[in-house]
Amino acid sequence: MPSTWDSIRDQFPILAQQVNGHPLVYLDNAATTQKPLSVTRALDRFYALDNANVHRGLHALSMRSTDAYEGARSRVRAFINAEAPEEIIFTRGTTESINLVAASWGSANLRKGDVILLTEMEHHSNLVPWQLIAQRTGAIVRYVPVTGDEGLLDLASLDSLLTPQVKVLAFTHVSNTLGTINPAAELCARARKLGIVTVVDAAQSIGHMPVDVRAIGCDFLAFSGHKMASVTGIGVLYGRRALLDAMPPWQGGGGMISSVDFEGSRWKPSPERFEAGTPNFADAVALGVSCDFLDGLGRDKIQHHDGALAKEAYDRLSELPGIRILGPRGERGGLVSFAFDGVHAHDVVTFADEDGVALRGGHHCNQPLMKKLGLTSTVRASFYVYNVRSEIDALVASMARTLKFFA
Amino acid sequence: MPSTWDSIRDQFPILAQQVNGHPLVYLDNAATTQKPLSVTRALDRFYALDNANVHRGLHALSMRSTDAYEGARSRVRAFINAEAPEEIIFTRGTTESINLVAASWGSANLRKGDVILLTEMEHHSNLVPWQLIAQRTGAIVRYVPVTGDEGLLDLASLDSLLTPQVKVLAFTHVSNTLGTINPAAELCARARKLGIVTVVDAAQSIGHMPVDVRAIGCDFLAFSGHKMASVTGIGVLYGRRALLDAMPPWQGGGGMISSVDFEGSRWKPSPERFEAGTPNFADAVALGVSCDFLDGLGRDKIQHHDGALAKEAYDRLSELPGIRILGPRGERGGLVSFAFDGVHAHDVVTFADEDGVALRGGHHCNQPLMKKLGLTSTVRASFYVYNVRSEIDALVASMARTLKFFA
Amino acid sequence: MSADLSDLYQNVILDHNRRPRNRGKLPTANRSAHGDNPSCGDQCDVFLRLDGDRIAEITFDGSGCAISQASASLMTTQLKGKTTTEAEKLYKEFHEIVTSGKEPEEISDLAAFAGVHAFPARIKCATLSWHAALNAIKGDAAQATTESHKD
Amino acid sequence: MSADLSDLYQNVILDHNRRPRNRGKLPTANRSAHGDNPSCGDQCDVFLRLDGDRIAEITFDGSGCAISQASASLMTTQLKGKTTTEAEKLYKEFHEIVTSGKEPEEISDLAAFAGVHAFPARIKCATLSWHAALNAIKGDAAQATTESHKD
Ligand SMILES: Cc1ncc(COP(=O)(O)O)c(C=O)c1O
Ligand SMILES: Cc1ncc(COP(=O)(O)O)c(C=O)c1O
Repeated sequence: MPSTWDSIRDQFPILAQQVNGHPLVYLDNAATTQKPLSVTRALDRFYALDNANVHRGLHALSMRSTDAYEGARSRVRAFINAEAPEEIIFTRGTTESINLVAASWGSANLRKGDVILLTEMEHHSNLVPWQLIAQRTGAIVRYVPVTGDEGLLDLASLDSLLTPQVKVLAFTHVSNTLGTINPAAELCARARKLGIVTVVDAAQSIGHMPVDVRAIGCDFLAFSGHKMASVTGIGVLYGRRALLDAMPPWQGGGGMISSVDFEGSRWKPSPERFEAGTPNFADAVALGVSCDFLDGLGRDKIQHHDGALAKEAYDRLSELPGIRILGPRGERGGLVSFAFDGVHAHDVVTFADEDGVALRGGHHCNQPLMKKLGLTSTVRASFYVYNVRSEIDALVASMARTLKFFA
Repeated sequence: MPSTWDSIRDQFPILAQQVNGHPLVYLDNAATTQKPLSVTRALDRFYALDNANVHRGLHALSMRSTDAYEGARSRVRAFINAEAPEEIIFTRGTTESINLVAASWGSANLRKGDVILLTEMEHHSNLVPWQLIAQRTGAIVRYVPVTGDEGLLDLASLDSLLTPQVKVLAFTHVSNTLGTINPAAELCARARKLGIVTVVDAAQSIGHMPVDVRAIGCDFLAFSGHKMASVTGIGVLYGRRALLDAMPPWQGGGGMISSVDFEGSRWKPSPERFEAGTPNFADAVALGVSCDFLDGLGRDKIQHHDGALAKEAYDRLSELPGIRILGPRGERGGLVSFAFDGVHAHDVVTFADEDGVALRGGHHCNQPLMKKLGLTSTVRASFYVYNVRSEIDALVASMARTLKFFA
Repeated sequence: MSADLSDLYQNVILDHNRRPRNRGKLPTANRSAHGDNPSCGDQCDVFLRLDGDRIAEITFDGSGCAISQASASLMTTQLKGKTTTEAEKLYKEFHEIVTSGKEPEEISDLAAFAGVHAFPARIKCATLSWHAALNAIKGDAAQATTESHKD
Repeated sequence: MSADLSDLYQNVILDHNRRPRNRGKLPTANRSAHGDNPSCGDQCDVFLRLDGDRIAEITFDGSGCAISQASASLMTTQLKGKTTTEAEKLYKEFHEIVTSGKEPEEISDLAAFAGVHAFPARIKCATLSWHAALNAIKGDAAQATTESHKD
């Protein structure tokens, strides 16, 4: 089944179900996306034909598995335009990727008094790992401010924040709460001029827009398969090769060693150095198929599609009484998050579920940002390739009903 | 499709293929096992019906996903007879599980001069993580010796090795190279008397015999799904709750925090504390189904089946000229590994593949043991529930043909 | 609205949510405790004045969904004047109601929360303030969190 | 035996595997390097005596599969007496043979390794000793490992 915009919903059988007597309207894509048949079938086919442990194997199945796994690595390399497959490390997802950089690069490069610069809109997954390594090394975490509800980075503050103590700048490409698309290339260029290492959290951009690590000019980039039409349990850390080869291993185990003695061990270079143990090769193969699926649709077209839905949702939701919508009015990623005066997000989400509309309510792993904005939670509607305009009608109608109930 | 010994091979479609013109004889089960239809179908069904991100979700799909994920945790709890589901942490596999214990428990509990006691038969995955934390903390790694080719632990040496400096004893339940089944309960009892924490690497036992953490009496136990008729990318760390709740987090990110501020964070208790980011919930659900599959067959029956095949292979291979077989003559796990005089393991494996026989050749991530035994590699045949006696004929015939060719 | 949902949002609950009773700090409090529900961000402070073994006054403050706010409000009306032993007994009843959906034998406003059992994810919302109150009674400085117990 | 397999284990290779040439340490060596193939455990030491720009003597030692042993043995016979520039040129030819399977235009024993290309996992076995030899020539103390380059 080729990926095509025609009859795209047929490629996602999960969407053809009723929830509480209504057709499912799945608007929780920023949490996880659904998987097309081409991806789940590839996974099933892999287990039915080729499955064997990768590397070190000389029998037919093992060679096929290895080729499929390394083929997926090359596919991902092309997908993000990295220079070499050795720059692609398979992980469980964004969170593990960022923990890997923070722990490995951080332990080798951060000293007491060094500054880790994040932004106020970081997801806990691009925040807590840095707090942990800061604790271990004595480094300090600072934050680029966000300009209130409009949700933009305060770039004017960067000049004073980019002190010589800053060793690493880590920021999200697209905010999972605000929908802000950050100027990644500009941020990386400014950091690079000062010799600051850059880490981009691409969890919310990778499946929704073109992502080119060389155009962005970042040193590291992290993302999850499950948010880009792929399966759970697989993700990627991209790293520039020179940096990776200078980093100590993080996890130890089979496959990442060059030699082991009772007294100590030597490591293989990247990517093996960072892939201890049996990797999740089957899901990696599925990730490669997801790259095909997204490129088949065209990532520029996806960005246009998701962004247009978000914009329309923004405009129509604005008309509801007592609503406060976060994030930029202009260009935004494919999501809208908002809060109502006097009705809590969880009650809204529970009512929406009654109407078959799947939303997320809560702090979206953005507690510090929420506190800054004086909120404890918002409702979030997030869109993907299979969503259609009529689903915005369902969303708005459900919100109106809930407001009426609690009025 | 219920799991049953009748027509068991029908439950594994991958086995019904030809390799190089011969029926596939898959004897590489210690590297990874194949997956029954009940497991791959459950995975497919999950993606087709219930997939949504777990926790924090209040819509129907998210609640179903969460129930399925936490249901899998409870299923695993029962499978290994842990006391509470909170003692089951989902990881990528054995390697990640052991890295988690070594890094988290180790960083909080190991001091300069403390001793980490391993055995000479440990897989790199239960060796390198301990070398890494030893480096970081100044602890020392010592090894319980193995008694040569017979491959038993030298229990007599334990008395002198179990000094007051020993803080942790980590050992494999079943050796992936020797086939030795270690007396896990006895080792744990001796360690516990001295207040030594125990870590059991159950990678090679979990799918092949009954494993009961309370009967064994261990503090931690690690295993991989892909070696127990489940999918890749999912594994488990069992830990006693009192120990887990006293351990610092290892990875940081979404889902594991109780609250996050720009200044620092507080953690949830186990298991969430150790499951940062979106967990591999779909594969966890599949793991639960694999538990059903194995219990349907009966784990005592599996142990008997695999052990009998290994014993028969041992006896028949013994008759080949110039062969050296490792591991105990008596009771053993479901694998045999051996070396030939003058013919390298990789050539043997390549020739076997010609005959459709899938074997593994190499150091099996046991380099230090290999060096001790004066070997660089062995050939390993490992059995599972779907293997049959006629496959031993194919194995022995292939070995004989190879020996003749290189004679 | 489905039966389940109207069971969840009963009039008693909506009323307590709209007009919370005993909300705010308690200047005369001699005990207090904070509770949070990390997964959804709900927070609840409970303040009380223990007079010997008796809860003389009790208030709450915090933020959360209608279920958690109504539960906290209703709880304060139920606990005021009770002994600490009675409070613990009431909590057991309440817990039984929200987890099993079985209404208690005596007529009680607590019965309004029976609908919660059909929404397992919301049980934590309903019990958060109760955990904080029991901790305050015990003088337990450790903060209540709905994560360390499975309800 | 399949065509592929008999192509892999050609008589030249079997012969060098059974009776390796120039095996052992070289007491007069002024250069040496160690190579390993971490994935499969193959090891190879190459010893050589450079006389100006010319490889006057060369031996190898190590363990591994028939392909790696035969390749090392054959390599020593090919490199002996060659200049370092010629050695590099020969390696390029050899690399082309084992990765593409194309036999060279001139007749050469190296052609025996053309069958390797059908077994990509074995290419590293065939090239291990060559990497060690080139490192020894360069005086490169860093040890050759087949993991840092993809052949
Ligand atoms: C004894 C033993 N321990 C640990 C491992 C590592 O397991 P995994 O690669 O699934 O992490 C293996 C398997 O390779 C093994 O056999
Ligand atoms: C911006 C952002 N970063 C990181 C993450 C973490 O991704 P994962 O949970 O897949 O590791 C997410 C998703 O939850 C996200 O939205």
